[in-house]
Amino acid sequence: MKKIGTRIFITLGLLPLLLVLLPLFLDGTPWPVAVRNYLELNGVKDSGAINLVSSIYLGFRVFDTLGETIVLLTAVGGTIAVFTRSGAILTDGYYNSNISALTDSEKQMLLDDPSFTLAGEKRLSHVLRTHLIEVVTGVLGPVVLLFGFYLMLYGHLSPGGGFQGGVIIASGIIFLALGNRIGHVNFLTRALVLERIEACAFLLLVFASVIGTAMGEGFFTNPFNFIPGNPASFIVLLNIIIGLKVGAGIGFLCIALVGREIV
Amino acid sequence: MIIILLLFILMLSLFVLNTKDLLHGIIALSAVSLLIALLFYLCNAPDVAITEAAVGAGVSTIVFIGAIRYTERRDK
Amino acid sequence: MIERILLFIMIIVGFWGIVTKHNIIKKIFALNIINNAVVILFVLEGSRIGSNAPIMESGITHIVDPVPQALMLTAIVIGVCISALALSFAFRLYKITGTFDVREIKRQVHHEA
Amino acid sequence: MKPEDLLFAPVVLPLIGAALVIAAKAFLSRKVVKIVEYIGAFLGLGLPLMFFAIIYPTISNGVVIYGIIGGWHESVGITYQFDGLAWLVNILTYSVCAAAWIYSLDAGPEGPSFTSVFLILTAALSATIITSDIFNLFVCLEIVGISSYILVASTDKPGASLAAFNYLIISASAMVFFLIGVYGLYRITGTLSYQGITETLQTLPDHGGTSAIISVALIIASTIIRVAIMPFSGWLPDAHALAPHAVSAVLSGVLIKVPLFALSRVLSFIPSGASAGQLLGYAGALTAVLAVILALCQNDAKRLLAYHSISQIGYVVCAWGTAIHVGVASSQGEALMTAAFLHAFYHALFKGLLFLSVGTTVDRAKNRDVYTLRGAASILRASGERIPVTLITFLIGALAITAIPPFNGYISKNAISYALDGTILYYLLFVAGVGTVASFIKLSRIYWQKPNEMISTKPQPVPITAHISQLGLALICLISGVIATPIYANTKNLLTGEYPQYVTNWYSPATLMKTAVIVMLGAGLYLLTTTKIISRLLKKLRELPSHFESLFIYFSIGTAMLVGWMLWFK
Repeated sequence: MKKIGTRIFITLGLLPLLLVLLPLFLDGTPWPVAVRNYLELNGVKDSGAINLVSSIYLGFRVFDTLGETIVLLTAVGGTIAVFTRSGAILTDGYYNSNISALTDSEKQMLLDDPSFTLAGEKRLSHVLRTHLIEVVTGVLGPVVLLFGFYLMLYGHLSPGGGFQGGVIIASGIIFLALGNRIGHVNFLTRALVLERIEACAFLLLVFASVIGTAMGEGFFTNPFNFIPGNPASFIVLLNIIIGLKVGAGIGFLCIALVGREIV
Repeated sequence: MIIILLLFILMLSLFVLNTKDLLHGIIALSAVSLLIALLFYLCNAPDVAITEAAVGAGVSTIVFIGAIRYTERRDK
Repeated sequence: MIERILLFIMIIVGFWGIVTKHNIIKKIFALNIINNAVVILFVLEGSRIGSNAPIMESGITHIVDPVPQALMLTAIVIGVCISALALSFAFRLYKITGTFDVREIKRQVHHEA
Repeated sequence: MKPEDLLFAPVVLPLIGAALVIAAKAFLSRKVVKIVEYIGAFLGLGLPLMFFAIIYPTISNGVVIYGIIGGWHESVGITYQFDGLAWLVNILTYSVCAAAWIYSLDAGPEGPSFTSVFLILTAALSATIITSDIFNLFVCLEIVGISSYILVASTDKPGASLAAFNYLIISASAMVFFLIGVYGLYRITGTLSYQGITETLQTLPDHGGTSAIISVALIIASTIIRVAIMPFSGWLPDAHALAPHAVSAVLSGVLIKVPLFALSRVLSFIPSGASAGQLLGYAGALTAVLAVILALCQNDAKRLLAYHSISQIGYVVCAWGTAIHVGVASSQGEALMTAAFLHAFYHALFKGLLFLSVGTTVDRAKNRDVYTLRGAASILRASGERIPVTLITFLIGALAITAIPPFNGYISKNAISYALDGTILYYLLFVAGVGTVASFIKLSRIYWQKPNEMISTKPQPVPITAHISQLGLALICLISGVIATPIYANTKNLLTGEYPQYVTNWYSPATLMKTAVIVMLGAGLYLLTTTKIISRLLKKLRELPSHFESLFIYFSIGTAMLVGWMLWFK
C-alpha cells in the first residue's frame, strides 16, 4: 500500500517537467535552411572535404571535437582507474599473459571458466563456444582493422571519419585479443602499447590545435594553407590522429574491462 | 517506415527497463542501437548511423558486459 | 508529428526509468534511452528539409541539414563515456556492498561512513 | 602569431600540460614523471596567470574581443568572446585551482592521473566562460562534469562513490534536457552562437513565443543543477563533504560559480530572461537562509562547510539574479553585478581556505564530528606545528565568512547589502548572516578545550605544501579585504565599463553597527542551539531521510516553476 502511494507521489512529481516539455515537441516550426544552403554552396570550397559532416566535425566545429576527445580520454582513464581500485587486475590482452606462474588447478580453472559466461553460469557447451570465437575472431580481426583504417583515411570523401574508424579499429583490436590462445599476446593487444599510442595521439592533437597559432593563421586553423591545392589535408591529418587516439583508447578500455580478473 | 521503426525502438526500450535479467537488457539495448542506426540510414545520415552502430551496439555492449560480468545479472 | 510524439513517450519512459528503477544498472540503461531519444530527435527533424545525404559528390543538391548530424556525433560519444563511467561506479559500489539495489547500497554506505 | 590567439592560452596551456603528463606517464619512469608533472602544472596553472597580467590593460579599456575559432564563416563556426567578465572568472578559477593543486602535492590525491584530470578541469572551466556558442557550452559543461565525477570518486571512502554516482546521474540527465533546449533554440533560430540566437529571436514575433521560453528555461534549469541553489542542491553536500580536501576546495570554490556566470549570457537571449533572474534571485535568498539552518544542524565538519557553500552561493545568485532583473545597465544592476562577482570571488578564496584548513585538522585528529572533537589546536601542536598556522588560517577563513572587518567577506557581503537595501531580500540575507555566525562559533569549538580522548600515536606532521597553500589563500583574503576600494572599482570597471562615481566608505558607523548586531545575534542563536529542546530539533532535522527520487522531483518541479514564472511575467 505504501509502495503504491510512493509511486503516485513520484509520478505526480515528474509530471510538471514532462508537461512543460510537451509544447516543444508539438511545435511544428519548419526546420531552418539558412545554414544548409550556405554549406551546400560553400562547404566544399571552404573546407575541401566532400563529406560535409566531416567538414563540420573536423573543420568548422573542430573545437567541439577536441572537447569530445577530452571527454573520452578522461572517461577511459577514470573508468579504468575505478575498476582497478575495486580489485580488477588489468591484463595484457584478453587472457592473462603470465600463465606460467599459475598452478595446474588454476590453469584448469581458467580453461573451465569460459570467456563470455557470467558469474554463476555453468554449462558444458561453453568450451566449444570459445573455440568458435577464437577461430572466427582471429581470422576476422585483421580484416576489421583494415576496414577501420579505410574508414579513417577516407573520412573526408565518404561516410566515416576518424572517430568511426577509430571505433572499428578498437573492435578489430578486441577481435585480435579474443582470437588469441591462452598465454599469447599480440603487439596491438598489450595495454601498455595502447596507452602509449593514446597518449601520443592526444599530445599530437593538442599540438595540431596550436600549430596554426604559431604560423600566424589563428587558433585551430589549417596550418597547411601555404600549400596550394587541396585544403582538406588538415582534415585528413586530424582524422588520422583522432582515429589512432580513439582506437587505442576504446581498445584499451574494452580489453581492460573484459580482461580476466583474478581477485 | 520510420514510425514502425520508432515503435519497435520504443517497445524494446520498455523491455530493456522491465526485464528481470540484466544480460537480456544489454542485448536488447544493443538491438535498440542497431535499429536506431537503421533509422539514421533511412534519414540520410550515414555518418551518424556508422557511429551509432559501432558505439551503441559495439562498445557500450562490451562495457556493460564487462561491468556485470563478475557481479550479478538478476534484478531482484 | 507522430514521430515527435513517439520520441516524447520515449523520453517519458527513460526519465521514469531513471527515477523509479532501484537497480543501478537499469538506471544507466534508462540514461542511455533518453540520450538515444534526443539524438534521434535532432537527426530526424534535421533530415526533413532534404532528400540526399550530405556528401557532395558531383550533382548532388537538396541535401539534409548536416549540422545536427555533426552535433549528434559528439553527443553520442559523450553519452557512451558517461555511461561507461557510471558503470565503473556501479561496479565499485557492488564490490563494496554486494548489491545493485540503490536503497540497500545507501543503507550500507550510510552505516560505514 | 595574432594577438587574439593569446586568448586561448588559459584553455590550451593546461591541455598541453595534461597531455605532457599523460605522455610522460605512458613512457617514462616514475621519477621523471614527477618532474614532468611539475612542469605541466607550471605550464597549466602558472603561465596563464602571466597571460592575464599581459591582457589586463586591453580588457580594462573596455575592449571585448570577439572571434570565430578557425576563422570560418560566422554561420557555421564556433564564436568566442573575451570580456571583463571572462577575465575575472578566469582569475577566480586559476587562483583557487593553483592553491588547491599545491595543497594536493602531499596531502591530497596525488599522481600523474590526478594532475592531468585536474588540469583538464581547469581548461574546461576556462573554456566555459570564453565560449559563446550554445553547443560548445554543452561540451564544456560535460568535460567539467566528467572530470569532477572522477575527482569526487578519487578517494577510498565508500560514500564517495555513491555521492559521485548520484551527482553523475542527476547532472547527466539534466544535460539531456539541456540538449532538448538546444534543439528548441536551433529549430526556431537556425544558429548556435549567442549573438546569432539573440538577433534572430528579436526579429521573430513575440521573441519566439512559448518555444523559446521553454528552451531557455530548460537550459537555465540544467545549468543551475551545477550551481546548486536550493531545490537543485541535493547532490552537493555528499559530494563536497566526501571528496578529498583539495578537490572539495575547487568544487566549492570554483565549480559552482563558473556555470552561473556563463549563464548570464544565456539569460539575455529573450526579454523574459529578466523575470527568470527575479525568480532565481528570490530562490537564492531563500537558499541562503535555509541552507544555513541545515548547516547549523550538521555534525560532520566538512558537511557543515558544504552546506555553507550552498548558503553563500545563495547570496551570489540573489545578487546576480536581481541584477539581471533590474537590468545590468541600470545603476542598481551594476552595483549588484559587481557585488555578486566580488562575493563569488571572495567566497572562492575563503571557502577554499576553510576546506583546506579544516581538512588538515580533521586528518590529524582522525575525527570529523563537530560535537565530539575538541582540542584540535593541541592535537595540531602535538603533530609538530610550532606556530599554529592551521589555526590562524582557519580563523581568518571563519572571520571572513562571518563578515568581520577587515577581511574580504565583510566587503562583499556589505556590497550586496548596500545594493539591496530596503527590499525583502535584504532581511533574508541578514538572517542568513546571523545563522552563519552561529554555525561558525559551533565549528570553531573543535579547536578549543582539551581533547576528549588522548591520542596514543603521534599525529603525522602537516606537510609544508599544505602550509604554503593555506597561508597564500589567507594572505589574499586579508589583502583583498584591506585594499577593497581599488579592487571594487576595477571589478566594476571590468564588468560595466566605468569606474564608480564616488568612493564607498566601507567602515561607516551604521555598517559597523550592523555587523556588531549580527555577531551578537549569532552568538545568541548559538547559545540557543545548545539548549536541550533546540538541539533535539536540530538532530531531527539532520536525520531527515533524503531520497534519491527527491533530486529528480525537485528538478522537475523547479523547471516547471521556472517556465511558469517566465510565461506569466513576460
